[in-house]
Amino acid sequence: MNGIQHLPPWAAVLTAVFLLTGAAVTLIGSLGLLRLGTFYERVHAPTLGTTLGTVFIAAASMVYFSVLQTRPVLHEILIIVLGIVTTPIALTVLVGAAHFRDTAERAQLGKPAGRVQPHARVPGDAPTGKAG
Amino acid sequence: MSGASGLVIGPILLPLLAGAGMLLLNGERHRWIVAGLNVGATFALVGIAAILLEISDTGTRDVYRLGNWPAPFGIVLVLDRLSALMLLLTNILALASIVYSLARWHRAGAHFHSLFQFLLMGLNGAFLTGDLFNLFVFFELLLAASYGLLLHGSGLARVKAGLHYIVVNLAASLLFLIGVSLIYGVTGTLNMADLAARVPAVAAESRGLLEAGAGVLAVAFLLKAGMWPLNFWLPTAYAAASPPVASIFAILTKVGVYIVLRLSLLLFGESAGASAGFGREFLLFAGLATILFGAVGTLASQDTARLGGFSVLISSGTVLAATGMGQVGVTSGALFYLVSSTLGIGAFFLLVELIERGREPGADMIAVTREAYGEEVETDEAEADVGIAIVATMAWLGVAFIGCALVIAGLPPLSGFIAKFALLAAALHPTDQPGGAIPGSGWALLAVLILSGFATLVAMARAGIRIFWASPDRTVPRVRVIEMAPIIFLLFICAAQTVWAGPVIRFMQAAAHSLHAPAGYISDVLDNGPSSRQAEGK
Amino acid sequence: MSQLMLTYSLLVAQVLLGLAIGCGALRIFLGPRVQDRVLGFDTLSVNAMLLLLTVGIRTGEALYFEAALAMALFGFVGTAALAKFLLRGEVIE
Amino acid sequence: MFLLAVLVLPFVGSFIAALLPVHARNAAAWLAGGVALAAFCIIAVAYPSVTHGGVVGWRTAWIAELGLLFALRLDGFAWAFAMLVTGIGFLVVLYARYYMSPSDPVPRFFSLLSAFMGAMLGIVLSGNLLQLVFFWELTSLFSFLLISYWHHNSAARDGARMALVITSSGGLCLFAGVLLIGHIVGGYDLDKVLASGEAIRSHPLYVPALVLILLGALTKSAQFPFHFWLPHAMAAPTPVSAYLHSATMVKAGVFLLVRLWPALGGSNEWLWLVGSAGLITFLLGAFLAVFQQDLKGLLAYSTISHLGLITLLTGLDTPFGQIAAIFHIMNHATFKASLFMAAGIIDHETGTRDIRRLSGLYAFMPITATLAMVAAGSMAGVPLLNGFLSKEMFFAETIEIHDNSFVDQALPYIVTAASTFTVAYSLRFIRDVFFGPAAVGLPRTPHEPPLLMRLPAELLVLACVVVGIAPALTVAPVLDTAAGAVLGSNMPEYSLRIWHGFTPELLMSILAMVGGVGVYMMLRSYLLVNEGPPLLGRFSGKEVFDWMMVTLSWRLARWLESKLGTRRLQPQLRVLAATAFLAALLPLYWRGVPLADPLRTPFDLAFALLWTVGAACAVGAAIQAKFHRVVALILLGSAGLVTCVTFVWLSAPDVALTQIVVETVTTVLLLLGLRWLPKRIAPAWAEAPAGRIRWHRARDFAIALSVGVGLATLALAAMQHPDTNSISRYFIENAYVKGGGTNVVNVILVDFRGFDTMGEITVLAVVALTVYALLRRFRPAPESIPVPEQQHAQDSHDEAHPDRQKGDTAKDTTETASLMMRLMFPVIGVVAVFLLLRGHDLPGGGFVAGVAMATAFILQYMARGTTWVEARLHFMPVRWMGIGLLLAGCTGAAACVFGYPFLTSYFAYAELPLVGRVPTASAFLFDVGVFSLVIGATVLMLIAIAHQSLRRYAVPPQSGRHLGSEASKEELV
Amino acid sequence: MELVLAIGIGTLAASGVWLILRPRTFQVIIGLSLLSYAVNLFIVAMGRVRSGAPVLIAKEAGDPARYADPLPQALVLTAIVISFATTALFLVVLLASRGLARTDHVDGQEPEA
Amino acid sequence: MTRLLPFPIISFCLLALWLLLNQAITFGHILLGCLVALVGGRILTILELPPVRVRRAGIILRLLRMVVMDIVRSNLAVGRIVLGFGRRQRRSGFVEIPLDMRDPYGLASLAYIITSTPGTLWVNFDAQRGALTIHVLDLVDEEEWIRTIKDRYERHLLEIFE
Ligand code: NA
Ligand code: NA
Repeated sequence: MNGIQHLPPWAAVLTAVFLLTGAAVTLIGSLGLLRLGTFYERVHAPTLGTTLGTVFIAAASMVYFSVLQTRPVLHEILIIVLGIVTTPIALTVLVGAAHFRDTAERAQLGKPAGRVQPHARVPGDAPTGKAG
Repeated sequence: MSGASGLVIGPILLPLLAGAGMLLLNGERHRWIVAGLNVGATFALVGIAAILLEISDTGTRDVYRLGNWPAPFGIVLVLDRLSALMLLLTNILALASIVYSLARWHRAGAHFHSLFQFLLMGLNGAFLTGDLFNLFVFFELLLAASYGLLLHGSGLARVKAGLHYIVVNLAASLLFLIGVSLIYGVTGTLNMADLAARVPAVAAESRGLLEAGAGVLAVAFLLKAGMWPLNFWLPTAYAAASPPVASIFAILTKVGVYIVLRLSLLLFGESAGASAGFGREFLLFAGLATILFGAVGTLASQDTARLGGFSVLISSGTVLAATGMGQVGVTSGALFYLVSSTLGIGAFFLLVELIERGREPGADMIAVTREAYGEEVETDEAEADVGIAIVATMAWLGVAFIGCALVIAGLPPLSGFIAKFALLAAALHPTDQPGGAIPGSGWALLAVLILSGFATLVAMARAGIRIFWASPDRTVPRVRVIEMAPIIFLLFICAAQTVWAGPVIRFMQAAAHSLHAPAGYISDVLDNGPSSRQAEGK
Repeated sequence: MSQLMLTYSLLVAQVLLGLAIGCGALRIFLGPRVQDRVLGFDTLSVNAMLLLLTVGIRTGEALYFEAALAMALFGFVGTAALAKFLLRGEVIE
Repeated sequence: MFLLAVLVLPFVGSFIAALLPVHARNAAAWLAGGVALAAFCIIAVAYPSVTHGGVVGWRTAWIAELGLLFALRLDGFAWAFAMLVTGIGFLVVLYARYYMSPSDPVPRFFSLLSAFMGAMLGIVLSGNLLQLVFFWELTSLFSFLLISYWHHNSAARDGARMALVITSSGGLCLFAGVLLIGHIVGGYDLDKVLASGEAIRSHPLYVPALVLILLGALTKSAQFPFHFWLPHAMAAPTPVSAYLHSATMVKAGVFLLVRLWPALGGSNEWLWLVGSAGLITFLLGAFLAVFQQDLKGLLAYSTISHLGLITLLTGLDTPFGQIAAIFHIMNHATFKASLFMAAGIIDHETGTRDIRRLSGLYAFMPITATLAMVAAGSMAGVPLLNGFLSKEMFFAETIEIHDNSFVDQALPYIVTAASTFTVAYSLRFIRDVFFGPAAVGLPRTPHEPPLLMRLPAELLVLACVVVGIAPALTVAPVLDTAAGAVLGSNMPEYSLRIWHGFTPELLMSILAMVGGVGVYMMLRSYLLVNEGPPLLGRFSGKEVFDWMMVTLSWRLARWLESKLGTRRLQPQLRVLAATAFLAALLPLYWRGVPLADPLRTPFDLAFALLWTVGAACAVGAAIQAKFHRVVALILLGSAGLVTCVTFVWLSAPDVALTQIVVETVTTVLLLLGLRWLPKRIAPAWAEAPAGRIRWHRARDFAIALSVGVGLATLALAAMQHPDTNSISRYFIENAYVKGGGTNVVNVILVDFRGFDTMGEITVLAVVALTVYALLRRFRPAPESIPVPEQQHAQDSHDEAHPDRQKGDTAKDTTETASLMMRLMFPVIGVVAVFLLLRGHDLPGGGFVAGVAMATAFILQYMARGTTWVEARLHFMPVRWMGIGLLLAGCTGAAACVFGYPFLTSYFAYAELPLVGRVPTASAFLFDVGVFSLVIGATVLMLIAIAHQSLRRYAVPPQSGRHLGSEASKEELV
Repeated sequence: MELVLAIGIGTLAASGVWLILRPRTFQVIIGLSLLSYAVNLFIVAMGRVRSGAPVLIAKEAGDPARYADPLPQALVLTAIVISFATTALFLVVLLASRGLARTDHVDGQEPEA
Repeated sequence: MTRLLPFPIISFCLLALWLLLNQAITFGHILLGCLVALVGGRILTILELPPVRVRRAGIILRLLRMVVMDIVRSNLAVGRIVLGFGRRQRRSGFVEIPLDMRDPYGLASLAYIITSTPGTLWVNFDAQRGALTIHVLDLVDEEEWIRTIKDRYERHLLEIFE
């Protein structure tokens, strides 16, 4: 069904290498999401996927389809660019939000009598009652 | 395509364009233009439906091939007696509701008129379409519009009832999808006629899947038809809806009933091979149970509007049970009954608010509006001078109440009695031979209908006495001609149905005969003729 | 031979990406804070987008590109909305 | 034809009377009286044609398809009855003209009375049984309205309701019985039915049919055990009682018995059922009548008793019995109507009907007293009055041997005893009211009523006397005609003479007379103090009825409703899920599940991994949705992403694309909603017995699991189902050739099945309008009205620092992102246009493009907030929706103009200068319509929610440009 | 693959059904969304699993059996749109209910006892 | 020119986007692309985007090359950390960097760069004080990070945009 059998060996190898590298980089990034200790550290890890991971897999796709269709297939560049352009939009706000929540909570904890106001929490942040 | 055939799209296209056109007008500033558009469009729809009824009565089915694609590939609209009948019924009821709403209700919320037209589009489409998935779309359309209209006027009661109504119907819609897609998976078609042609040939090992699909589909329809035990949402929702909306809702359950009637006879009729008669006994029992539940509910109702809701159940249950009997005569009686009870219940819902109006000074709508939306009271201020309050209000209301009660309870002189007669005479009389044995189903239907008639009578008498007589200090409500006229109009149709019962029954019998002999339907739909998709630009 | 290698590489790559998606999901489950879960969701969506690209290669069908593009283009909107919600308590002020 | 006139006349009169002004007393009376008199005269004139078995008929088609004609039929029996109905009707109208108070809405009274007369005539003249039932129920209805004429009186309401419920349900039974008869006979035509007596009696359905018809007849005629409604109906105005409860409505039951006797009589069942009902009623009524203290109550029980007598006569199942019954029907009508009128006059003139308070009225109203005494004499069976004649016939008939059973042997003794009571109450009526010392303390000083008010009673009493003295000259031919019509060739020999010699029946009459005087003397002292009969104690039918009404029709009904139904949502959904499960399971159970090799396509590890995640997310969402809403939302989104990827895996790129954009918008939507859902706090009832909750959860879990397994099984079985000859083949073959596009899915959407899409976008429009309308009335939970905690905290943080301004914190965090988001607007826009333009040939289309574009708008709102955006972008969602719908609709309708069906597409390749060959399909215009609508609808829905943040709740309206304010109804932006 | 997909559909459906049987409105909306995923997948599955089948038709369609069944896909697209719309509607209704009834119980009132 | 084409660079990017999406450089598509780009630019003025002033376009390429190198390097570094090949105790933390740059596009570009580079994270920019807070995964020396950001990125960005 697919076109792999029509692919010249060099292109197949190149595609395979790009693919595996990209997938591996992405997996490492995602592993970092699990292995790193704090939220701020964890935010760094998935960037691997959005940058190099995407680049490699998009490249694999470009090589593969360009060879297959015998014309330059470049629109995967868009995925790379859009990925890089959009990720910061979400992450800056997310990190900002986390940062503020942390500072606010630290400020609250610093107050006497330990009256922890849950004001910086959002619904779903922590259990507030029994499930039912 | 002859001119007459082209008219079949009218009941769908006209409300679409009317509804869309209203969106271009500013709802507040052009309210009366929008209202006029609504009335005009609906009036035209009644006219179109009447013409279509006339056409359908020639006995040939009008098959409208949308996009000029041949059946079963494209979507078709099929006009036969049954669909034409439902169209006329729907639009007559709609006209009454709209005229009624002009007195005050159309101002209780935004976009009432366009929602109403879209509801009509959904209803008309559901009655006309010959395609299972297209039916889903029209079902969703009419449901979506009904959600909107049910919530029209807002307020706690409506929102609570609306929430249940929406959740239950959403769940049923999912079942609809599962059923349709499963049937498609097994048979490879969506066209009802094609499906009917394919059902007998379905392989034995696939028949379980096919019937499972049909079963799931039936649950979806039966929920909408208000079958017990899937109908608990209905009385509350109908009672909560504003009167014009509840009135048009009287036809909503009939969509489910219509589809069950249509599909059970088309797909699982006598010629359906191993699946013939699938689910018929179940329908009978469920229908009877629904009637009984409705009867219990009418007795247990304190609230007049709820009483109307339970009457809807009795009406649905009766037609379902009749469908389950699978006899031509019973079906024709059921159709007569369907028309009569729908009109009666529609009129009743319109009436409920008028008679309750005098009992609770400051109708609930205003209170609800204030409560719900402190700052934007947008109704009722300037409307006292609109229309003329009618004289002898209580007498009119009383007569109308009695009329509705008689139709719903199936007592003379209005059409309810003839309807029950037509139903029962056929149910007791399965063969042409006089004096033969009466089937158990006939006895059951007889007993249950007599019982439900009794229950309705008791409940209506109780309600009527409570409303009209038991509170001497009630104020006489301000009722306007445009509120009273639609009710009288609907009851007048019921009376006419009694007087001209003969021709009406003849029509119903013809409709029932063709329903019970689906071969004609199948061949009419699948015979694409020479012209299909011949002449498009290339 | 090289084709076979590519076929297997595709399978392996997809499994790796599948695992990566699993990592994202695991972070959603583990939390502990909502921001962690949002982050996991964001990762999951990027990884899913990459998986889509590999499906395209595997089937030789260039048409899945649009789906991947849409994920790349719209994936952030959900995350951004969640982040905004965390920050301000409402998405649109 | 004149029959139709007779039937229609009262209804026309009724209708006109209803339209008369409230105080048009005389006009209404004239009208009603004129109508009655006219009908009377028409019928009287028709006499010659009904003698000697003559029958006048008139029929017209009604429901020919069901073997039903509208048939009117006048024979001797019907003639006699119609004469009674119209004649007494006229007299009652005359009487009522004086009886009714001017302050009552009299036209309504006469309107109802005329309508009742019409209905009664309908029963009498019906030529088929179904039509008879039709009018039968009408008499119940009008009697209800007449009894409750003084509806401010609760006794009237209760009495009316009781009468309605009992007689109407009897009518329903009659209806059922008639249906059975129709089934047996094969038609409802009266002639046919009467001719089929043999067939009916030998049919297995005879007994049920008989029982049902008797239920109708006996309830209407107030026969035991349904007799109790009649005394309570006495709350009606006296003219109503005089008419309905003596001459007409209650007679309908016995009319029916006599009418159908040829068809149904002549069997043991008839003898026993009808005979015993009649006998018991006769006895019981007479006994109870003695103990009534209300004049009308006495008359009511007397009526019950006399109706019992008539029923007994028909029940004795002989031709002679029928003749006697007919005769007594006539006689009873005359004397009882006049007695009611007398009672009414007394009530009218004295202000009371209590026998204990009334006394010595003879001195005040001698003429009325005389009239009443004569009529009461007739009632008691005093010789030379008509009552005596029919009673003699009755006694004679009871002596006849019928079946030699014990009851039959005892019958003469029993009826003599009952007649003793008849004499006693008649005597009491006369003695206690008209004689004795003059009454003191009456509400009004009594005097004779106006002449015309007395006239009806005078005429009736005259009839009693004339018939009583000279029966052969007066009533004999009429009776002969009437009886002949019923009995046909079956007429026995009988003679109407006052003196038959010393016969056993004369002895019985004498015994009854003497005994009656004795009983009256004995009971006098008892009656002065006691209310109600001694033996039956406080037992009353009304109490039983009320108990049944309350218990069966109210308490039981409510209990059943709560058991068989629910108003809660969860049980409903549980039932729905279970029903759906069973609906799919049972066919599969019966027919077998076609599960073959589960691995038709090879196992795919990545796909399995993907679905491990997907399933985990779904389950996670299920667990978290209660208290961790955001988490559940995230998990839901993740499950959605997995679904998207799966669509790609299943070769459905269009679906995946759509799912992705919809997914995004849904997430934003739900988050917008979360703003207005206050935090969930575990309520106190969570501490409720854990056992019950655990059981509920276990049950729900079982249902959920069943449905899940069931759906999975269905899916698996269907996926392995061999390929069918699907209609898709046609789409694939013709998408390009005839549809002009290479993307089959899109060609299906906009062309093959464009009608679906048309409907679908309308759904979207409808929902958007609904959301908008509902949110205009939105009132948030009080807890969520203040600004969110985060904003509050950030603002107070800014205010706490002198170098910061309010809003700085938020601005710092979002400023850069906001710039980027605004930059994304044209980017997304370009992609949207791209998706729109290429849809027909490649994945994409109007819907995806529309949602994408809407996302761009929403992003701007997220970046800068509502106020800012709406000051700059003037976007009118409702108008976009309208334009989109119109465009799509008109594109489709354009085909109609060219004579093709709706939505017939047109496509061609246009040569554009410089650009080259461009495919132009009308389907594209349709897609543009979709695009426009989807943008409008999506933006409208989301922004309508967002706008809630701007509204100030519970404070005076703001003049700002927010949703719902006058300034921006349409312009959301 | 069929088995995996079927299990996936089953899990989505089971979670969805569990949620719509819960008493809180938000649970119900999440449940309905999960159910609609399940149903959408189910519909596509009715076209049989054809991984990697061509999507577009060439000018000469050739053997139709090569293609993934386009009809269920078209149906799903309609279904997605409709379920999106109804989700939005239900959300607003649940918000309105929460506001008016002061509780997020599906019945608009906390159960007694 | 500015009225017709207020954001030439962005419009050019949109045209490129259009052509890439359509994978075709036909005259028709260029025409359509130009139209789309013009409309896009027009919308940005409505959205009140500040004007883009690019002084020295040449530096863009140099910066881009540098950023790509940094991203690749950081990818490797972070990958090592994740996989546990870290040679020593790693410390992560916040660094506050005083910035001179105020141009919104410059700041946005910096945000893109910092966020896209694994190992650094844009946390907050205090516009009042001109202080940028970033989070660094492997924080050896704060001063070095401040220098890196200011010298490698801010300087170039300042040259480009101000
Ligand atoms: Na005897
Ligand atoms: Na007395």
